[in-house]
Amino acid sequence: MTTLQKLTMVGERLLRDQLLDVLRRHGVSGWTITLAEGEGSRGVRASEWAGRNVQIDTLVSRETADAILEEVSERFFEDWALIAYTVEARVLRGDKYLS
Amino acid sequence: MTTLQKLTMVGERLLRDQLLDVLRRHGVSGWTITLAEGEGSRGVRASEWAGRNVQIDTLVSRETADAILEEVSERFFEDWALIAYTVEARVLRGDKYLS
Amino acid sequence: MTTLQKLTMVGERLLRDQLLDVLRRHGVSGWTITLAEGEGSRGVRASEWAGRNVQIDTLVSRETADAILEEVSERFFEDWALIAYTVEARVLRGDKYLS
Amino acid sequence: MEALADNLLSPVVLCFALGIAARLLRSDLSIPEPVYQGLSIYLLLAIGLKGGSALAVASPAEVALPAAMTLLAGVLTPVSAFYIMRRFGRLDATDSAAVAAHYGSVSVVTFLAAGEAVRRAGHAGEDFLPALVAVLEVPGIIVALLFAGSQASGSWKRALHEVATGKSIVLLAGGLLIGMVAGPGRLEGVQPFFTSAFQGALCLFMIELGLATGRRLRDLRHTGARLVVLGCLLPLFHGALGVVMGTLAGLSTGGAAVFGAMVGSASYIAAPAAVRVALPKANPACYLTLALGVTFPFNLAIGVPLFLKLASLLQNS
Amino acid sequence: MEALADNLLSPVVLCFALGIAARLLRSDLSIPEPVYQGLSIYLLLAIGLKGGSALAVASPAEVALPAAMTLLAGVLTPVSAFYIMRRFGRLDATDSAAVAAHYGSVSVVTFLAAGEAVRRAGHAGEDFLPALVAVLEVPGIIVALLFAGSQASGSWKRALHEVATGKSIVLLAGGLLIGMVAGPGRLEGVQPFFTSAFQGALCLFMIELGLATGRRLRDLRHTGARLVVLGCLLPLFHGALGVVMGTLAGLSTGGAAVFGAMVGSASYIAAPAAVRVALPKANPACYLTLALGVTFPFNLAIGVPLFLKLASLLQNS
Amino acid sequence: MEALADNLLSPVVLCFALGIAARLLRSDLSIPEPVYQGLSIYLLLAIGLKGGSALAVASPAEVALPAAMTLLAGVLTPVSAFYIMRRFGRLDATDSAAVAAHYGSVSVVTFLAAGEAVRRAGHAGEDFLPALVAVLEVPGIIVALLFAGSQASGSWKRALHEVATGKSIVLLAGGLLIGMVAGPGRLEGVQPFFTSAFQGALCLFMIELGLATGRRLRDLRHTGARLVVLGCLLPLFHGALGVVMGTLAGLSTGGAAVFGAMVGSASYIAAPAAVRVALPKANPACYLTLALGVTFPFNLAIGVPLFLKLASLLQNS
Ligand SMILES: Nc1ncnc2c1ncn2[C@@H]1O[C@H](COP(=O)(O)O)[C@@H](O)[C@H]1O
Ligand SMILES: Nc1ncnc2c1ncn2[C@@H]1O[C@H](COP(=O)(O)O)[C@@H](O)[C@H]1O
Ligand SMILES: Nc1ncnc2c1ncn2[C@@H]1O[C@H](COP(=O)(O)O)[C@@H](O)[C@H]1O
Ligand code: NA
Ligand code: NA
Ligand code: NA
Repeated sequence: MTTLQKLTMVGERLLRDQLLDVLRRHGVSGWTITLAEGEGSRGVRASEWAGRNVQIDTLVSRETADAILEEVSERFFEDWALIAYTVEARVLRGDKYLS
Repeated sequence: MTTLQKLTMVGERLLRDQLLDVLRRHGVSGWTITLAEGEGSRGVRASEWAGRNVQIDTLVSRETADAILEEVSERFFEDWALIAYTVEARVLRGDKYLS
Repeated sequence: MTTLQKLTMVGERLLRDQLLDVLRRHGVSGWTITLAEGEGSRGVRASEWAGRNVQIDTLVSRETADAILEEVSERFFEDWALIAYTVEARVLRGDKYLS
Repeated sequence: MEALADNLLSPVVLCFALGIAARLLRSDLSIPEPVYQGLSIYLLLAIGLKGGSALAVASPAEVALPAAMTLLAGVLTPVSAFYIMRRFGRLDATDSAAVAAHYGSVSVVTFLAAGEAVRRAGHAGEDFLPALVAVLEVPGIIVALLFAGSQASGSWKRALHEVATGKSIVLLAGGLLIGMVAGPGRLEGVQPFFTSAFQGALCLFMIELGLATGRRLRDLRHTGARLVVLGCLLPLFHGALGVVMGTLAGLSTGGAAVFGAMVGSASYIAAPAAVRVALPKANPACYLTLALGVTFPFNLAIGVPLFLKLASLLQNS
Repeated sequence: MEALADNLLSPVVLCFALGIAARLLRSDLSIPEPVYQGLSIYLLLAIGLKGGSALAVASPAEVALPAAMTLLAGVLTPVSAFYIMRRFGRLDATDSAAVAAHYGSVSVVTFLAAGEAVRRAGHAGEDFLPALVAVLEVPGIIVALLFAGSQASGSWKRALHEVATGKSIVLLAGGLLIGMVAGPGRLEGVQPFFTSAFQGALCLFMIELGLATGRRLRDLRHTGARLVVLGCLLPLFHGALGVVMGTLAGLSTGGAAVFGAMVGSASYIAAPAAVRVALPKANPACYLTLALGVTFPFNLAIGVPLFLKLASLLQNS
Repeated sequence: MEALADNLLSPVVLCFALGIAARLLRSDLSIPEPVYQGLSIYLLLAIGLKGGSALAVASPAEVALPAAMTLLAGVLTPVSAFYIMRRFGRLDATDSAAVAAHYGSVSVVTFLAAGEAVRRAGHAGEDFLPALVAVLEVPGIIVALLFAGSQASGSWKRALHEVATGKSIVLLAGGLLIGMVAGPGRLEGVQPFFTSAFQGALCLFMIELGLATGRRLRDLRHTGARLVVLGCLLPLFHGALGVVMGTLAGLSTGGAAVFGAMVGSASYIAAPAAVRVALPKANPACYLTLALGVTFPFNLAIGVPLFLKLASLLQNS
């Protein structure tokens, strides 16, 4: 069991590919995506047709989490509906998710 | 980064609007909803037509979390299929979710 | 409020029934299932027709969590696309989920 | 006897059986929830449109009496269901009221299956019957909840809102209005979608109902033989009453049979949500198992042909 | 006047109204997202196939002028929308450009509703009109985004990719190509699905559009009367322009009316995603409310019959 | 040559190509999973109903020989696929068995596309062919898994359960039974839904298959040219065998061609789940890429017209 950070980002569906690109660039090896609906301070959504929110969970080391959060914060936080947070998780055979 | 509580409630779909009302009354500014299926001690569901379970995640301060949990516990726990728990989360620009 | 472990497993849809069997055998009283998509080191999926990933969340005691993780690790980790981790959670009336 | 067999061999009933069988075989077959809800929306809207377009060309006189009979049935059946459940079913007041709400309302799919069975037997129900379905859906629930009275720990106001603005009522009543306002002429363009495809779409829907019923069958053990027997007798009793009332209201043989099936059926769409909200302490395993696990298949297999037989006897005498 | 009433009583418009009403009644009615997206895919592909199979048998000469007019309209309307919004709407450059992108593009559902209204009135649009919808969808968005210029904090490249490979364009253009290549003969087998069922499927889609519009209606208060008025005048102005251009391009009365509805409509499928990506600072509540909350219902109820009237007047004079 | 072109221009094949193109263009087009599963359920049930209603009126004698040939093909093809993959494909026993299970079973969509191509070419397959699809689906998988023998680290029992109660078998076999029991007469009411709409629904399904194939195309690089070549030769070999067997079994020209396509096709619905469970160590990238990325498009574009040509040659000689 390794202690990692579960980084969760919930935001507009249109952000999906951009957020995954950020993950990839930070060397992240995997993620899980679920569809979500949501309300927030901005309440922005391009359209029904583009779909509701997307939630991306990824298990990463603390440093990777912080680096991703910083980039996401700078690039998307001002203009996009997005929330991001981390939770501490004990991961089975977690060393394979360290990058 | 602010440390907040991620409060999660999973319950019958019919509870959806009532639970969101509780959140609103406690001044909560946002939430994320996902559709879920589940099994539990009560195993109650009004009908297929009403849909499966609903999961509501919201990031709030510890006090708000406790206040919501208390109200939810009192009003819904006896008669409804519902589970509620909190997890500690470090939230990016989390001060905006403090209410 | 009781402190429990939220055990999360994300894996191929085909594993669904087997994972729930594991939970049942460990005396677990409830769980929540959501549909997810994902990418990981193995990237394996039997087919579109079998569906995407399944995410199973269950609140259990630390011992139960560890026992389940051990069994899951032995039986499924080598050949199947699966990730498993635990997060600490404060659960409302959580003693009913202790088994 | 032959009518019974013929009824059992219709694709709609067979698809229902396929769903039950798949569940018993532990197959992973399931209709995805959004598809199931999409089908429900389609079926309810189609029924509404059909009833509405019939109302647009029917004379009020023709419809008035059947509509009044429908309201009467909506008051009588929950009362009888409540007392029978209390007395012979040995349920407490809350559970009896919950069950009564289901038997006081109507099962849309039973209505559809009855219509098809009647048609196959060479009869035909009145075109405005779908409008009566909408009329029958709500009052029974309200009457039944009145019985629970102080037992109702849930919110009355929310329950009423739940019934009145629930999607099934909105779609049925909305479809009725649209059908009436637009009239048969303007509806022609949507006929291939809402009419020709209807029976096939119903088949898919029946598979999921079969799966859901299969799930309920396991609960029958806990329900007890007493309730299962009542779940068969109640629709017979209400159904026979319905056939008589339909005949008195001047419906044709086919119409009276379908009316009987409506009155004899138990709702599992509008009622469960309302009951769950108004009577959260009532036991869903009890009312859902009765409505979906016992009465629905009973009516589908046995009730409908019997009601048709009865209607023929009444009208030819 | 009568044409107006007739238009309002079509099932498609009534289903839209049902959606709005359900929202205002706070009903829990909703079309599940996957079903809604499935319906969109179906409608877009069906339109493409129809247009493509018409192109397969049309003479290039016949189509060339209307296509050129369509491109022209795709350049003119975003320019006029931008200046009107800037000047009379008092929006800043970014928001004006965002709104212009929507009015420069085309609303597929308005096109469909117009086609149906025209047909009911005894006219008929040219068979190749759906191909023009595909032509009109993109250029207006690009022209409008050019106005935003340096304001565009988002990525131009991504926005272009978003429009060009967005599912609506891929399905429309893909359907066109398939229809052209396969031709009417080979498409016969898929007609019952893509043609007969079309109007009914559109009705279901309209319910969800009504629900979405109902949600937007609440935002109208924040939008302000000034913008709401512009949201009605703009389609009138563009629509009339479209009718004139269509008539000049040699379209029939019905064709010119539908062309007017296309030009007068505001996109809420292709444009919003592109605008969100290119102009993330623009206010979605503003452009979406205008396009979906004001202009779409306006065109559906009032614009379409007016454009038909205008086309008749022009062509009979 | 002309038959080849004609086959490539059918809407079904073009929709498949649209899906591939959309993926290569990195479009966000996708059929939502519930819709895709709903379409699968519809297609499988429709095929079953069609085959079953044909069986209801066919003489047993007529069907017996083709059915026996089908079983024989279900035994021969996995054996040949296993040895060819082991010998020429240089795969280990587990991977060879996994591939063999796919080629031993049948691709329902290839069957459908072949039927349509044959019909367009003016021929017609026997009505009971869909029943043979159900017969061909399972045995090949079982035979192939026998080869894996001790390699099978997964559970045999679970794999068998997975195949036998998997939704595709339940729907196909259930549809067959319903079709047989109900017979063509009682099925009439559901024809508009299950028959007229069939080809159009197949088009939507093909878009998603194209998207999935497009995803697999990227994996081709890792698969290696050797396997890709085998993925083209194997269906040719099996398909030719199937045409001969079909002709020997007394099928018509069209029937033998469709039978060849069935035998030459590789399953990607029933087989993958069973193989994943029984042989979790086998490499899905290998067997899925071969079945879906190579053999399916190969058969769709080239195999089917060749089988028809071969069947014509055989039967006219
Ligand atoms: N306090 C919160 N707790 C949980 N999820 C939230 C919260 N606030 C916002 N969200 C989610 O983040 C998305 C974007 O929020 P925002 O950027 O505040 O509009 C919303 O649609 C929700 O899904
Ligand atoms: N131990 C558990 N862990 C995770 N989710 C649970 C657990 N128990 C119940 N749930 C969820 O909470 C819902 C209601 O549970 P209950 O009130 O116990 O019937 C279930 O349908 C599950 O989705
Ligand atoms: N680092 C990660 N963070 C979150 N989810 C992951 C991660 N890696 C894998 N997953 C999920 O686990 C599934 C199986 O992963 P794998 O076994 O690595 O192929 C993937 O499809 C993802 O849904
Ligand atoms: Na009743
Ligand atoms: Na426009
Ligand atoms: Na084969």
